[in-house]
Amino acid sequence: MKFWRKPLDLDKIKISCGEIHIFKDRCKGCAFCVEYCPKDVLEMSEEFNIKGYHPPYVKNPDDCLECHLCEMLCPEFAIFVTLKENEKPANVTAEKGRK
Amino acid sequence: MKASPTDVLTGIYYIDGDVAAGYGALAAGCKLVAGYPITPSTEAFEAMCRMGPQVGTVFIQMEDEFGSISAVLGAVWSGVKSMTITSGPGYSLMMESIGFGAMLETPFVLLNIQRGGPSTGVPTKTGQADMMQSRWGSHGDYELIAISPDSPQEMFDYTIKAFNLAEKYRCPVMIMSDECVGHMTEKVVIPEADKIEIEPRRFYKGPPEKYLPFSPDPDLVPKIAKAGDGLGLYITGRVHDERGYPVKNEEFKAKYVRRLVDKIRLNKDKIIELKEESTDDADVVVVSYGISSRVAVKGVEIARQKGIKVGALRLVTVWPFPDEKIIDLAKKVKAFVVPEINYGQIVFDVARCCHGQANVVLIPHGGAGVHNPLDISDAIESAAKEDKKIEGVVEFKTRLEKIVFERGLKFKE
Amino acid sequence: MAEIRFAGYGGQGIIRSGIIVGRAASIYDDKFSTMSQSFGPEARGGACSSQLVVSESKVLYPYLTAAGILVAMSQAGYDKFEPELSEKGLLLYDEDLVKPKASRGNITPFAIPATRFAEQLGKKIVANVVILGFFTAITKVVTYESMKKAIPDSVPEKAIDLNLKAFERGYNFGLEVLKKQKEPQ
Amino acid sequence: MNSIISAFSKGIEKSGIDRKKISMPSDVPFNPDVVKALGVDYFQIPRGRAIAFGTGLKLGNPSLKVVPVAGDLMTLGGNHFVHGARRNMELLIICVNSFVYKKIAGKPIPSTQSAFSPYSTFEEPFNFPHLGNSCGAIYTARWTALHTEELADSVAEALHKHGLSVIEVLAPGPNYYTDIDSIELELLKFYHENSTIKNNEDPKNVAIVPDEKIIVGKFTDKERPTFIDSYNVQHSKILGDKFTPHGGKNG
Amino acid sequence: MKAKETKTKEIQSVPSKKGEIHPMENLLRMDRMPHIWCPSCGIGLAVTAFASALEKANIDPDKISIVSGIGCTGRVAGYVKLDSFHTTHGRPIAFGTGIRVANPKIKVVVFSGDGDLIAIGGNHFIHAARRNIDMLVVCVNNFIYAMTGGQVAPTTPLAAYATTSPYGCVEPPFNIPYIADSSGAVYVARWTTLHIRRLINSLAEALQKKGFSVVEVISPCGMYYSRINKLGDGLDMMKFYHDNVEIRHGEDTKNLDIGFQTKIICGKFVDRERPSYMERYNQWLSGVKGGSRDEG
Amino acid sequence: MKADPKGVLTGSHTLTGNHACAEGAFAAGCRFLGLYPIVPSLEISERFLERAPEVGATFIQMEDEVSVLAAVLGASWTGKKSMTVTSGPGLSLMMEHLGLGVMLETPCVIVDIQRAGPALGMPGRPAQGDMMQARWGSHGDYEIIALSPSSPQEMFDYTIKAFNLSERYRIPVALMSDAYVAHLKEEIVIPHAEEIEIEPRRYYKGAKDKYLPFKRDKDFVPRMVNIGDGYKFHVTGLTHDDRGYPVMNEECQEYNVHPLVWKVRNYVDEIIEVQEAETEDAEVIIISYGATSRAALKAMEQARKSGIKVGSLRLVTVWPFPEKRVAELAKKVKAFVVPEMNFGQVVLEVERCSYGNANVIFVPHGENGVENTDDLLSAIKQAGQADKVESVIIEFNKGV
Repeated sequence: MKFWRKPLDLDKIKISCGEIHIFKDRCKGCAFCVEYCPKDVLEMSEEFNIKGYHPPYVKNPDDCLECHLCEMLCPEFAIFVTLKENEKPANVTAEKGRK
Repeated sequence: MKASPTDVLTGIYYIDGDVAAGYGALAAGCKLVAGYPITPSTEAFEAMCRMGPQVGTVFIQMEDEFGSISAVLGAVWSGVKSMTITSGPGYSLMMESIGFGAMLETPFVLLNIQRGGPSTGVPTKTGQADMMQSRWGSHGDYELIAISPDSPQEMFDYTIKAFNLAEKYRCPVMIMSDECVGHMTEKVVIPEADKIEIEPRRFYKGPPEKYLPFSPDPDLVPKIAKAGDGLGLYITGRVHDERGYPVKNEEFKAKYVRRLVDKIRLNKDKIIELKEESTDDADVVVVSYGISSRVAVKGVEIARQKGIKVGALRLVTVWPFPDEKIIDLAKKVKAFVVPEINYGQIVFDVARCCHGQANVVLIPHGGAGVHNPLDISDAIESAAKEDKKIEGVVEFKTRLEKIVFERGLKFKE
Repeated sequence: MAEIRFAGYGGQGIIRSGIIVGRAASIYDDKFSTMSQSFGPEARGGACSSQLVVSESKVLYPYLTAAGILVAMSQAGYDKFEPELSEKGLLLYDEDLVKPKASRGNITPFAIPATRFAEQLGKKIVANVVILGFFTAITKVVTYESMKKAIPDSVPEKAIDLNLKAFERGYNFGLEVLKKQKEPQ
Repeated sequence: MNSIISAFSKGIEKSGIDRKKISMPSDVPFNPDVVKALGVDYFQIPRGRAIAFGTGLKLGNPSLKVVPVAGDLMTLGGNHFVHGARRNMELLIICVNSFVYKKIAGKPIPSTQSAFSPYSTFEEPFNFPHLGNSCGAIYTARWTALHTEELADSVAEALHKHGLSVIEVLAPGPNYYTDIDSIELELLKFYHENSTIKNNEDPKNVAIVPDEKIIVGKFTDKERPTFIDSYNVQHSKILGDKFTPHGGKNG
Repeated sequence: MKAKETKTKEIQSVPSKKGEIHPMENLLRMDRMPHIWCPSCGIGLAVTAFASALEKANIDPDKISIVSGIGCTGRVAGYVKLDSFHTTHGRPIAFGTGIRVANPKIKVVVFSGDGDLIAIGGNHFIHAARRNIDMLVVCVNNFIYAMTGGQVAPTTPLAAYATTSPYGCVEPPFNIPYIADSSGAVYVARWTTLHIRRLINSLAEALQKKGFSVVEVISPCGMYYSRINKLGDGLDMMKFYHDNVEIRHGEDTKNLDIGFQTKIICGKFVDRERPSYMERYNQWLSGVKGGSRDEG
Repeated sequence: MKADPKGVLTGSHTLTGNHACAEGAFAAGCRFLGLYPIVPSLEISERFLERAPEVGATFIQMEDEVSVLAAVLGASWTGKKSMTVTSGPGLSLMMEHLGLGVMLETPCVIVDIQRAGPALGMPGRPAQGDMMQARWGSHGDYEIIALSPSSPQEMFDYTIKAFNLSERYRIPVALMSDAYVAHLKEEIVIPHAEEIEIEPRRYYKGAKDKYLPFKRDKDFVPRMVNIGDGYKFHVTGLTHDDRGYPVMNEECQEYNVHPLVWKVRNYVDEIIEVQEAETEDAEVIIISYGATSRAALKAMEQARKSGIKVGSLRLVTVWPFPEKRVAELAKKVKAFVVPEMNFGQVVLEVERCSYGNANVIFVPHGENGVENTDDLLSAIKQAGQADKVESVIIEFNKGV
């Protein structure tokens, strides 16, 4: 996460960190999740799934902030996000902002 | 009268039955098509939308099936030929207006691409279960004509014939096709316009003040007029007299509604078209229509190889029903075998006309597919062997029925 | 008489394949052919197949009694229709999309990376035409010349060149495969 | 009903349109003599289908002036109405609104003969001009059966409009295929006394509310291409010479 | 297909490794998955939004009945694990009216498409709105009849192509919020499938509303509408929504027309109170006999 | 199960057929009416609306007949016995949903007060022109039950029977009355609630997650549940399997639709009710239903007086048609005389089931009023004289 201004209590803020689950054989390759992930966590793969589509894969697993947008934007109910137990302190991710 | 060259898309095509029917309608001079999309009839409507504007045919996609058929009726009374296209559920919605069309003696054509039913059923697959509906679906008494083509080429030819019959008898004509024919792609040859015979509309040409919209000619069919000619038309769906004025008298009803049914019943011989094959010395005759008749030939061939004398009677016009033909045949044959893609409709009429003189075997099929030719040959074989007279329709147990109900259906598509 | 089934998922041009071969056979080769289609309600991604009967005389039964040739462009299509393929049948499939089981009877399998070829040609959508070229070379149900005439009738004008290219690609690959098969013997 | 018809006849007179070219599909039964006097072509249609039938008439022969008369239009035929308005089929719809109101302007009104209205007694009616307007009708007006002069003017004006026009007429009318027995003068007078003319009012505000006076007048008058116009324009644009335009504005 | 250049072939997904299931699964009929909708179709998103809204609104799922008609969206009833009805074309509102009136404890949700609700079902739509039957209507608008293969719909924008308007649509489309408003709906909103969070909130709000609520969901049809009109696939449609949607709450519904690839105005437009059908019914009933029924 | 006393207006009343029908519905436990007013069925709705508050029934007047039946089907799934009343043109509009009712196997009753048709016909005038429509009017294959009452008392009794059959077989049942019976005013006797037998709905009672909406019992009838009871079921008008999920192939079509036919055809003996009079020694039998059976009985008496051996077979259930009984009788008699207020519908069935053993004489009845028996008597005389079996229906025509 990139902050406009460094919060004073930055070291105390913890940012939730998500884990993405993909049912790749449900995917029909619409790419909504890839396109609208605010952190570019996902990317389409080259592999064919059982239906002949390219499903997404998790490119940057550590960047996921558990916003659930990919989950909500998946028309196939093929992707969902759970909260990872270890929440990272904000300052760790602060440097890794979106390009 | 010959078809107008601008309407006829002469050429050799590889198209499906739906499209062929659409082209047939254009060739017949249909100038307005109103439809509402419903699988599996959409291709016919789409074909007319695509080609219509190029041959001067207007298309309109109405808001529902009530709208489509009402617009068609309106268009006919404005003086043009018109048709609508639908399938099972849409057909059910049109029932009220079909009766209305029959009452107004409105010549229009309805193409029904039958699918598996009842209700929504199996939209993408075939069925023949609207046959009785086409005859009896609207309330009250009326008669109409129904034709059942079996190939894309026939879809073209019989659509033209349907328009001709409609104009000739001033009645609704149903083309009762089915999904299998509608989605079957084959070679279709569309001839030149001067090879296509078109029945002109029977317009009234006398003095306006003498016009009686429901005064019949000797063949019981009245002359038609169109709106806007200053004839002061009064047309009503109520029971009416010659002038079209509503009457409230039972005797009038007897007279005028009776003519609606009589003009078809008494002209039956001219309307009915049958295709017979080796029925002269047959022990068993297969009676069928539409796609079933095509499949039946395969079954007949198999039975013949086993040495059974079997003939085939194909009902091209299903309604009016060829009572006399069946009555005659019943005297000569042992049994009729009737394959239908339903659980018994036309077979009851066959049984009715048999008068107990021949056995009647139904080969039922629920739809979503066509008969297995082996079922047909087996049914022919067992019918030929049966020496006893059996009352009622014998239902042949098909392979499909055995499979489904003996092994049970698995819960997976 | 040849009974052919094209199977795949919606959107691959399965039905169009049937129409092209049927047209080539009935209009340009002057045989009888009947094509019927079956599809699910969904437009894309659903199981979809077309059945084609090519015959010297009028086709009576419009569906297949025993498929002599199966062209499989999806695993689902293969799984569903492989069992109905006759013992002496031919199996043509896209090797990227279908993983066939061990062959049974005298079924001869022929594989082609049609979708990959099509992607190389620039449009995945012409995969079916690639496989049609392959089909023409291997099965000889229809003639090469008729196919070359039938394809332009069935595709938009802009895409004719690409489709013919795709057809050639599949056809040549088919010839190669046949050649290779003969070599060891 | 008779007063509507005479107003309508007067309207045709004023508009100068040839009566022979007018077709009236209607689900209200008209007396044959009345039709003869009007000099138009009349079709009695199953309930609610007048507009759809009229669409066919107009498309089949664009030179016709089609005037669907709808008795209980807004029940069965509601769909044809909203879609006709959207398409802007060139039709003049006379909607005879005869539903039973319980109270108008705070007073109970004399009830009509039928025990049924098109709506149950506890239901709110449509704001008909508003609905028409929202679907795209180019002309909406409302009069009672006693505003004969205004009604005639409206008819004359609307007959020259190109597009779907709708005139709602409040009148005790027949329902359900029964015959017109008599017009209840009392009711008519009541309507007349409890209505107020507000031309060009926003149709949004003209709902018939139990405790208020009925607002009558002409509410909408705009221009939009008709179905046949846009059909011709669009197809000429794409097909060019291959397309022969159909009908046109005045046939 | 948006295959980007990457060497990674192994998919780093974690499908249900801890026995976890997709959070929607308790509201969906997973035994029917995969659903029939095409790739990049937006109806799945509408279902996700509805399921999330159901949780958010905290409504007992046993007391909800979902009714659909025919069409792509008509299949929704089959995938949502509630008492669900897949009825005939255009009639879900009428069917739902019966349910609601016969048992006012049931909340009826009609989930269907534009062709189903507005074309053939237009009459039921306006009448149910007029009666103010207590139900939520989710109208997924993809501008076309998709199930039957891309025919022109009453929502197809002027000049857009469809198989039954092969030379461009000649009929102007309906402005669904306007017609809902003028017929008397008490809650009218429009969102695209891209505005998924707002859509969820809106649906949750509408679920708690008493009376006839309409939520129009603009959804991409990547197969027919955008294909025939050469607008790319569903993703391109979503991008179009991203760039061309303007949110204006409380906008007068008459300004909400949608043209061909023009700006789309989204938002909540109507939120008012009107006595519902059952309230009027009970009022009438109490006038007749004294006793009154409970309003569910 | 016995009737709920709340709906039973015990006692002797003078009611029209229409009003008796409404009372019958209440007695049968009907608690929902979907209506759209149409002549000549108005009085049923009027009576229903009037009495609904005290009985605790609900009603709704919809915008058209299409939606009426949809609403009735929806209401039926909430557990309320539901019905609608209509007439010819309305019935035509209901055809689509009749099919849906069959497919969803939803019990409901459709009362059709027939009037002269086709199209608008003659409102208010009796006819029997919708008989075939009731059987064949919707697309696709199905079987239906249709009853035809001939007096206000029967309107009451058979309305109850219609509901019972409907619940028993989970099928829409049509009560095919006509304007004559509907407007006929006669004395009817409504028994005590405990004397009225009511068929309870066949509910499923097992585990909630095991419920399959179309899992058939041995008699092919599946069990129902109500909306809101937490079963979370799915039903569809598409061809479906036991779960109610659409499966669209040939096998499932057979699996789904064939039992829809069987569940009636295999139980015709239980369903069919006929009333016979003096058939033992009859040479001519009048087959009739509904209002015409009144004239038939009168004609029978008159003919007997003049020495012709005439019997009467009255079809209470017109659909399914009593094939067996007609076939049996055909072997014994010279001819059947079939008076109908149409131009030949049920007579075709009589012809079919007589297997060439008896003449079939059709009397298009009602041109001189329903109770006039002149034509019928002449037809009976003509029938008695015939000495050979004709191969077609003989249509009685005064002129000949």
